[in-house]
Amino acid sequence: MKKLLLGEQGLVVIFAVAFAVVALTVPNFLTERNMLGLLQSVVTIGIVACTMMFCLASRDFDLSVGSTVAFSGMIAVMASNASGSIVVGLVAALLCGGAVGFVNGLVIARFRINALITTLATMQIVRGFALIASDGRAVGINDPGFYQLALSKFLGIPTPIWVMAIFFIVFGFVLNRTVFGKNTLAIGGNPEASRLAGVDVSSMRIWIFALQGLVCAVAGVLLASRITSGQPNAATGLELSVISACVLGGVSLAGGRAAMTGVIVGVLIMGIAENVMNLLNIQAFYQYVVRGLILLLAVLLDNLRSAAAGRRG
Amino acid sequence: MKKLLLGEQGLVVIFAVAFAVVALTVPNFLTERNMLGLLQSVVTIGIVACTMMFCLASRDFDLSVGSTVAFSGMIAVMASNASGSIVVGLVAALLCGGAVGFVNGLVIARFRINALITTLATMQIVRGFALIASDGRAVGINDPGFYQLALSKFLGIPTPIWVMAIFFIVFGFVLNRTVFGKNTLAIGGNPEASRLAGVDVSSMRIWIFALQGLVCAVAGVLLASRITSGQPNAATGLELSVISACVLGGVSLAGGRAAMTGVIVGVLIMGIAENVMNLLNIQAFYQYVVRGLILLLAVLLDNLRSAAAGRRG
Amino acid sequence: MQDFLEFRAISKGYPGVQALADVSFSVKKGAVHGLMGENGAGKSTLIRVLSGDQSADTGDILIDGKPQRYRSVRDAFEAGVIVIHQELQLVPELTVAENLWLGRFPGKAGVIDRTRLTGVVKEKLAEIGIAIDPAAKVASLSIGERQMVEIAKAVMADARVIALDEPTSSLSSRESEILFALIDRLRAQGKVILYVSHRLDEIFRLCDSLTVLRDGKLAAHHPDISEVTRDQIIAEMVGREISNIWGFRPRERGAVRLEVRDLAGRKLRTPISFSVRQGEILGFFGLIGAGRSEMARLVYGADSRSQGTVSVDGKAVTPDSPPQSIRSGIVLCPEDRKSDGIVQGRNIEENMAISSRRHFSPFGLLQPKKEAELAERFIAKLRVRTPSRKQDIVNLSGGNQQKVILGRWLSEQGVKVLIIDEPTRGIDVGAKSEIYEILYELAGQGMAIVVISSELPEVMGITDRIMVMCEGKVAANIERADFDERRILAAALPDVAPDGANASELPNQQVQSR
Amino acid sequence: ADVKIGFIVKQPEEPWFQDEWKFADVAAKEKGFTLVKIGAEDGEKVQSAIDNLGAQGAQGFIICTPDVKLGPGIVAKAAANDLKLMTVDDRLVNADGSPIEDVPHMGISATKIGEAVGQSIVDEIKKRGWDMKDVGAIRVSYDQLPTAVDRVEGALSVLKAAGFPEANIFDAPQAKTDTEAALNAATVVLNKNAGIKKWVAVGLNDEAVLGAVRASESVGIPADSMIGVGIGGADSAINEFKKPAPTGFFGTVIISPKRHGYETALNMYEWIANGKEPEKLTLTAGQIALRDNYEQVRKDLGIE
Ligand SMILES: Nc1ncnc2c1ncn2[C@@H]1O[C@H](COP(=O)(O)OP(=O)(O)OP(=O)(O)O)[C@@H](O)[C@H]1O
Ligand SMILES: Nc1ncnc2c1ncn2[C@@H]1O[C@H](COP(=O)(O)OP(=O)(O)OP(=O)(O)O)[C@@H](O)[C@H]1O
Ligand SMILES: O[C@@H]1[C@@H](O)[C@@H](O)CO[C@H]1O
Ligand SMILES: [Mg+2]
Ligand SMILES: [Mg+2]
Repeated sequence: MKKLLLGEQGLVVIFAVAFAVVALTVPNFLTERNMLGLLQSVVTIGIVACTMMFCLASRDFDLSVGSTVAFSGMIAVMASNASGSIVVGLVAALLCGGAVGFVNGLVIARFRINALITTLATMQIVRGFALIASDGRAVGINDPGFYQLALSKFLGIPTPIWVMAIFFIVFGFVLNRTVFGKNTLAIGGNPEASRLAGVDVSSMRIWIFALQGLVCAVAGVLLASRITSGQPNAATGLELSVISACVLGGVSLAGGRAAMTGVIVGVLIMGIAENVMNLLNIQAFYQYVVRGLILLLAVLLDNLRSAAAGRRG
Repeated sequence: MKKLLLGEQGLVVIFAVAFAVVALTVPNFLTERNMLGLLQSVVTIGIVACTMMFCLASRDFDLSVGSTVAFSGMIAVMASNASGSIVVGLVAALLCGGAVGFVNGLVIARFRINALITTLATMQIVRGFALIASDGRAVGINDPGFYQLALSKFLGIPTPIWVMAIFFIVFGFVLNRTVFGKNTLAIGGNPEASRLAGVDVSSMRIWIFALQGLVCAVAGVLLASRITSGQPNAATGLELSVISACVLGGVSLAGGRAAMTGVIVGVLIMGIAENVMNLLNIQAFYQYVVRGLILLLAVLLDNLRSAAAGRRG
Repeated sequence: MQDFLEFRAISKGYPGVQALADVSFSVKKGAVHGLMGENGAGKSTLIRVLSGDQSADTGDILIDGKPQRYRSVRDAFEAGVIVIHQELQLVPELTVAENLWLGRFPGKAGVIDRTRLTGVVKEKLAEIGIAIDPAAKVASLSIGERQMVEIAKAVMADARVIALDEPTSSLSSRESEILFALIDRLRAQGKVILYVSHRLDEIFRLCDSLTVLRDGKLAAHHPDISEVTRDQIIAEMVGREISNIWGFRPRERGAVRLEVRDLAGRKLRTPISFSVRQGEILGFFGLIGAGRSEMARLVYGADSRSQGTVSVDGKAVTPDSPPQSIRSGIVLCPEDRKSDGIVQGRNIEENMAISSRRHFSPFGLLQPKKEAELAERFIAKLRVRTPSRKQDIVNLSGGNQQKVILGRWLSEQGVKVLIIDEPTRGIDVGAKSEIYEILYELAGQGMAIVVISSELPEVMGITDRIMVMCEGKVAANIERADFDERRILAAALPDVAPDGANASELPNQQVQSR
Repeated sequence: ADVKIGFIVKQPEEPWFQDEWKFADVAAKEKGFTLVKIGAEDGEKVQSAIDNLGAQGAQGFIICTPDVKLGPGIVAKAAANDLKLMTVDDRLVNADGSPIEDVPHMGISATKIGEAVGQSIVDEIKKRGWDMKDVGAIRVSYDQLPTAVDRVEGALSVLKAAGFPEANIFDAPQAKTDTEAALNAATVVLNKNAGIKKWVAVGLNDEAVLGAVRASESVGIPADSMIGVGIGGADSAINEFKKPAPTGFFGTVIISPKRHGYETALNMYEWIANGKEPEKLTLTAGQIALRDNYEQVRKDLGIE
């Protein structure tokens, strides 16, 4: 028991216990409908967290994800409206998202500009683009086929949830089993040592950001499909939610430490907190307080656990 | 000339040049009225940036400043309404602000919880408190004497600007000329080495956060006085503006590097950018783009400069 | 044999410092070439240029007669050059195996072949006699073990030219022997090895030829080391004769100053007790992982105690925290300068004054003049090589950083107990004798001094008494009169082999793994 | 069975929505149903809020959507969860921008409210005998919020129709929707046009107009040379009227959260419990309140 709690997977165990408690005490929580609703509500955070994990693990930071999600969602809708083809819309969105990420990476890695400032800048620039492109108004989707991206189901589970699950698996694999993943962790753990070992740190960083942009585009397309329009104001504040989910899941902001299971748990904690507060009809202003306390409690528990396990902070 | 540009004060020189260019090309910019308006518009950011500089310099992070500003502004108004005494209101605000900061520091230093998560949590909790205390409504000020805090002038310059100037001087002095300042920088440079060198790292961190809370309270009181009411939604997003101003001013997010002149310049750049965009009547959506580009340009210039000077990134 | 590696007129300058000026020499194939010089003479800079990490301002490097044009570490690696840097370059969050493969992971299509990843490393480590688990995270290893992992990199890489920058500075004699055996084997394979060290014994034990640098210039080149003497090399390095490095002087020992009773903590389970008298220099010797550094950190309050007391002049030191220890008169000069010593991004003056400034800063206000005086005094006294006291400490050479950290503690006032962990790690011969001189002087004033060292000659040369630690316990307590190399080494070894085998006969005995 | 009704709003921190919720609660007490209040600031949150309501067994919900273009998605989600749907304040539209007429709606036209603001400014200008040529108008704008654009443009259209010179209208874009941002933006406009001595101000809500009024005070424009008319009528506006001396905050268009909150909740209950379908469209009007009549107006609208 003690071993379980204090081991590598301790966060997962704590989470499982908390989940069981919630399931038993909160009415309507553990129903198929609610579970599917909950999972759908974390799709955007979950998908973007996959690459944010890489970003943080390599000691970087990306504040532009929310804007990129909104922008690429807009582009998907506008391009498919204009061309009459959903595929064209998707490709356009991926290109735009990837381009934003690539530019972020380029500026950060080549001109060595602080990632926080760079992505704070692109966050505004890209949001500006989204607003300019749409004149500040949501753009409706002409082809109802677009909605199917989010509405279609496979084995009774909506496509976006499948996409998120696949992303979790793929990026979990990439982190642990590939050169790319190990290099990411190495860069975050000791950039100097990685450079001296011949890791091409700057192209790694560019790749990570470009990937982040691409993944944001996927999230943006699914979001647009789910909300049946491209919205220039969508996903504001997403960056902080995603970063919190990652940090909750044990990703170190000082780089070098990350695990997919942790991130999944972090994402779920955030989603469950929102879900349960609404199920319990907690008043809006108190929700702020509760949300804050849950965040604190989650990291506090995890810290106690790792302190007990004798790891270093 | 080259020496000037590349020296320690290079950022200041670049800024002076940019300022001169703006003053010559933008009509109405260099008028006394506009200058005073500009300075007043950066009072909140400027004051809070003083202590955020310490926070970042010691490798910490504070996202709760916006909420604390709003909360302590609310408290100032509510307490002075309730007691009929402005002084009681001020003291209450300072106590509350200081308390928020102290709790942040305590949790971060003693329980060793990540600063980002902790302050993200308190940011929400404190915003919740502000909303709960006021039931989400703006609270009017009963005693018009309260307005005088912001409206009164000395030598033709409004009090808030004086307060900001005094804070700049005091915190600049504290950073460079006191043991407190040096210890802050040392902690940022290498926390473990500083601890072993006898610096009481955890009480330093608590102090820094408590000070940050106090300073936020000052900013909150001035803001409430300026807008003649306590508003629970005031100062949202302040944290990012303040952190950007600091980073623009050369404060390193990796800790250990900070300078008051830099921060002042950073704050002014942010203020001037907004001011000039409005003077030039740039459309709202384009303002996003321009704001982002200015941020990028400013750090890029500074980076080129320090690269040329052969310093390490 | 022909010259295989050649430096031609290499120059390299940093702002305010000419680190290398017109350095030319060459090394033959299958030779171990020593590189010596005072701290800051330019040794590491030369090696960094060789590694492709830094480029020379002017000059060429030739390997096998071909001028090298590499612009990055990768290029250098492809040209067959591998460098083990002076400061550890490991990623703590990755495993030993991952660190050894970093930059060239085995596998197909970007997917790591995990069998090879650990398999090959296990083989190679066994081959060179290092018993470290390839799957262990580097963060869980001690410094010494980490150093061994660094060295294993050289073997993994199968390079033509191998440069080692002070590889033994945190190794004890036994691990050093493992390394020497390894170097002998590499020499036999015809590699070119560049070897930087401040330890003359090692230079004579290993090297075929030698270059001495001084102030960035070539001071001497000896194609055949058998033609030079120790004293000659020292003179070439330091510019003066040093007859007896240790210069030991006996002193009066007074009342008990430091009293440690039943002290234990998380990493040092067995309680430990000892005391040090006024004017006494007590040495702690042991193998890597013997627990000496843990003991020192517990005494200083850097780690929290689970039991036991520490008292100075009969007064208990509580609570156990570094500030409290300093107030009570105990100071610790830590062993790992990079993580526990230097404050990166701050200049020499600030690094020196960090602790002692509280004595001369009324109401917390700094006195820049006094700080400057203090810095200048110790820069001169310890002969720190730097263009100015305002130089960022990360720009100093390793040995000079160590001197600054020493200066930090030597400038502290009211010190009654000085604990120094590996005081002369990476420090040149000239400065070493100065440091010993300072220690004698402080002891003479009544200070109790604890010296932890992995260099047996040093502990024997300068201490009044030696406590030997082995596997977290005190194994022997020997007075100066009874100092005996074999006896000390025997006590340090975990399981004593029959008929008192000494370390040099046990080069391949496995290091205790954890 | 127990009736459970959701009430989703786009900005739970805004007093307006607090009030809507408060009045909906009154209906809930009267009729004995459960009211679930959820804040949903963007399209994604709306989706999960509806799922959440479905999961907890609600039979219907009322929504003020963050964006009217979310219409088809909301309708589909409601159908998927088998929930009855009504909208309040803002009316849902299709992809092509036409209102979704099937969904019962109670609301206010943003343009209409704006026009009420414009009318009261025009009246006051005339009353004070100002020459429109000498008057400047501050347009405190937050253009990424479509409702904000509609309101402000509504007000300005009345001004222009009354002969207000277009060249005298100055844009003051707020970076955020709070008073400080409006204050900073308006200050620039005033300083840039230091020659103009008389001003009027419009904005998306009371906070925006208040910012402009504070700006006029800080540059020394007397209260009787400023006519600011806000929208909302919540406490920030009432506080202005309570100040001992009149300020440049001339009036505010009060819109009543009472009908919106109480009646929509009641209608939804009737629909669920008794199958009585609500009106497809009910439009309410705003009412201008000034310093000397605000108490009466509030009483008339059933607030207090
Ligand atoms: N990045 C840098 N910036 C400025 N000066 C530097 C830098 N790196 C090294 N130096 C200076 O170059 C000189 C040579 O340093 P180097 O590290 O090569 O010495 P070293 O011979 O290896 O000394 P040690 O024995 O102490 O390791 C020193 O004076 C050092 O201060
Ligand atoms: N990073 C670490 N994590 C966990 N345990 C450690 C770590 N470093 C050392 N230890 C444990 O502490 C004990 C003492 O190690 P330490 O390195 O302090 O010994 P030492 O005698 O000072 O040798 P060294 O010359 O390496 O400093 C070791 O037996 C080891 O098990
Ligand atoms: O957004 C507005 C809200 O602020 C309130 O005024 C009611 O109508 C909505 O459209
Ligand atoms: Mg060196
Ligand atoms: Mg040690």
